[in-house]
Amino acid sequence: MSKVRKLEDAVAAIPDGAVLMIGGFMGVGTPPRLIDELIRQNKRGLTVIANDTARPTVGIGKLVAGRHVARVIASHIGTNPETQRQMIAGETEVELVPQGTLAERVRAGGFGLGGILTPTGVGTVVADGKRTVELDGRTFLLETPLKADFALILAKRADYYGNLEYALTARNFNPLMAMAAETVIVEAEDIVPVGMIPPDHVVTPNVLVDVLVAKEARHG
Amino acid sequence: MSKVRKLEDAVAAIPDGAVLMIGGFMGVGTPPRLIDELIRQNKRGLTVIANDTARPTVGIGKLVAGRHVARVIASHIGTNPETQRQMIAGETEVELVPQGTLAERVRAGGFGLGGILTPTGVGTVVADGKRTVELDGRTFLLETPLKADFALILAKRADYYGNLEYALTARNFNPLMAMAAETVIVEAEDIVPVGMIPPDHVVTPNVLVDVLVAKEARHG
Amino acid sequence: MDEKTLIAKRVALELRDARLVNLGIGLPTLVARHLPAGTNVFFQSENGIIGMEPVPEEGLENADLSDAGGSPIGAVPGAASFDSAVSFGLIRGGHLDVTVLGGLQVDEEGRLANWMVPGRMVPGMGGAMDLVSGAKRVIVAMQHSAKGESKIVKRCTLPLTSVRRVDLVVTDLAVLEPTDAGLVLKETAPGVSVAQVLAATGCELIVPATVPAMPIDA
Amino acid sequence: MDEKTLIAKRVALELRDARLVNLGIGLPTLVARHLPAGTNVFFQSENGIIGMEPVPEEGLENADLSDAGGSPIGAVPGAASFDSAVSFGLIRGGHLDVTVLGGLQVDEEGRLANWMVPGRMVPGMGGAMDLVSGAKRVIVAMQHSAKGESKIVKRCTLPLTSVRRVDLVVTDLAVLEPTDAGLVLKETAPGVSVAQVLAATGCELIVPATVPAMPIDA
Repeated sequence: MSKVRKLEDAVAAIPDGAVLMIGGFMGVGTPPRLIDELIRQNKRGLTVIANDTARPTVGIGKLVAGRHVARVIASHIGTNPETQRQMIAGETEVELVPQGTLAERVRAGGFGLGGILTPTGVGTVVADGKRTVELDGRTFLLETPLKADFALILAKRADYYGNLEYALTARNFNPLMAMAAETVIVEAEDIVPVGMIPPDHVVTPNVLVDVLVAKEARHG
Repeated sequence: MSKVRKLEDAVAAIPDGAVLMIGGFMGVGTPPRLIDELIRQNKRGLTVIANDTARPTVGIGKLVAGRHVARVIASHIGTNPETQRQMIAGETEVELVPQGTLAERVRAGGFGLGGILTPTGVGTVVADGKRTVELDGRTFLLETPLKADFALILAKRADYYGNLEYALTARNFNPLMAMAAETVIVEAEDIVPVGMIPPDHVVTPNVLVDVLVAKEARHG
Repeated sequence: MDEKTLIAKRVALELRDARLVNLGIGLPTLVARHLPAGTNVFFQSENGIIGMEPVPEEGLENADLSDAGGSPIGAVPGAASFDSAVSFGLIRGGHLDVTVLGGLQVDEEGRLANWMVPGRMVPGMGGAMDLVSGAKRVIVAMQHSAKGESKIVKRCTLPLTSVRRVDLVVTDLAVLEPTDAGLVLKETAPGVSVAQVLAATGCELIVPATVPAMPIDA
Repeated sequence: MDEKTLIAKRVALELRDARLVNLGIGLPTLVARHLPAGTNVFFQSENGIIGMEPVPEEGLENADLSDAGGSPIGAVPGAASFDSAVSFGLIRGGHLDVTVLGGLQVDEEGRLANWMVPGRMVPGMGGAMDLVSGAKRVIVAMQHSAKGESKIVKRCTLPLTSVRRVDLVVTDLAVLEPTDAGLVLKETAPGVSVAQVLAATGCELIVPATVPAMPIDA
């Protein structure tokens, strides 16, 4: 019944070419062991949906630098020259999405919406090829849901059932992505007995979580 | 600087005919003192956006029974025969909205979305007069945002700045409505010093809250 | 065993592999009392909690903990509470394995009407439209007939809850499965004949060569 | 005082009545150091917190507490953290009183380009498009010119961040207010003449009869 798996087994279930949502914002809130294990198992051709690609030596940046990624959907790649280089060279496909729109598209995928209407991006290059909708004299872009095969999530605490708590700005996209993927793999700093996280403090309910991996004790 | 006001003054700011969002689900999570004070000050012609109208002697049901309400937007009036009677008699206008759609419409109002697409209600009477959008061979209803002049919110704890925590199923629509109204009036069971609610436990951030009213000690 | 208990027991067998289940007010609520041993589901209440259970004893009611009808409930260890958007995100986003709902009519195409009788009963749809449109599996639990009229009809005369075809209909007489070809008679209630089911049904049924009885001990 | 400090001090005066403010990475971040006495704002970091402040002293960095650039921050008592959808709900839903952003170009119509130089710099828009589209008040804080070319132009040649007109532009030479009629010269920097501003500007400015100097002590 336990959802706790060995790191190796949890990541082995992810095939080459899989679509991954990965939590984090400039590496903060990105599950480090899961990233390192994707690299160790040398996954190829991944699609990564994430806020950014951090730096070449940090978080998702390592996946890009190691050429594990074929496609990125993100709001920002400015801190990772390697992502920019691969994009300009045509080696990696990059779709840039405004951050708030990215959050809503991931949420729409998890919440069963067919899409959302937003003023963000109207009249800019972001609108290219997208449908617009006029409502009460205003123009909105129709933005469509994003879903993934796997979500890789970093939690501060998990209980054995998989109820999750996050810490401060390491929360960011994690709870949204935990709703929007077929299989949800969580790396948790602490795994505690059921009942230790009060219902009101649970941010991601256990039924969404498929696999728990413990984060090793941190050095220092 | 404090947002704490006397009950009477907090409610006096609400004019006849105002559009109110009121938290709660069958009365649980509805601010009791604010409701009673609306009645005492005999507000008239209110529009109420809420999940339901509870029972004639409970929560929002009291507003309906006392003829303070001209219009209701809700998902359910089945437990309040007086709302049904007023609706059938044409005395009160009632718009029935599927519960999940109601939650998303309130959220869209607070989150600046122009609308959302949902399969809920397609091919039913809920679709009458609404725009539909075809995407990838599926049909969705375009549902539009809801906003209000005032939100009446019940919180379990507030700090002096107005950071809010909710309790169990009394949370329901409250945090969504706190985003979607011009003025947010909160009735809190406990009002505590700043710093007593940790950032990760704040559900409604203080900048959304305009007025705090203390809930009196409960009998028993 | 009364008819409602029979229906509840039969529906309970469908929850064996479910993780998250929502039970409608009324008859569906009975299902929780009849789960087979080893079933390990969480019950959602759409007002905002996963892990609801009955109040364990009188006096333990809590004013902040209720079901979708406003009645006091308890919560299992490991429960989680959340706002209405998340609650319906779970339902609409395909995270709910099974919803069990009452019905007024189900038609030949497997479409449900359960929220309104024009001019007579206007309760509002509550969460029913979201549940039927969004749950992975929709089970209707209802009496086969009401006031001498079959609730299984050729075409719903009452307003639909959703155009989505439900997955299973469990009544006091039979288990019916809607398919592209029509309603298939999967099981009969203990002691009820196929002929009795057909006589009590307002539309054609597809009757396989053998129709087993519900696997319920009477 | 250097040019960046001047700009930051002038922008800070605009925050007197604000409750929630978002400062972009780079020059705008400086604004927080120059708030006038009595200003009582909360700073949002769009990665998910209201109430950010600088790390109070070295050694107090926390791995779970960072700004939108990934650098460590502190948090004031009464801070609140939340997910990215809520963070941008605050921005897009009109709850953010002021956003201060850097700029590459602002044109005569008050439209901002600040996220991309095609073929050369492709950082992505991050939160900039949401901030400009959603904040109640948008202030651009930037140098008036770069590499000898004015950043105030007749029409943006770089991709727009939003078609929404910004509310105020503060540079090292001037304060400009976009209006229906065009850019109005509201103030000049201390020691800078109107003629100097006009000469350094790539489009027409509307010049009122009197143009005060920025109310900043040099």
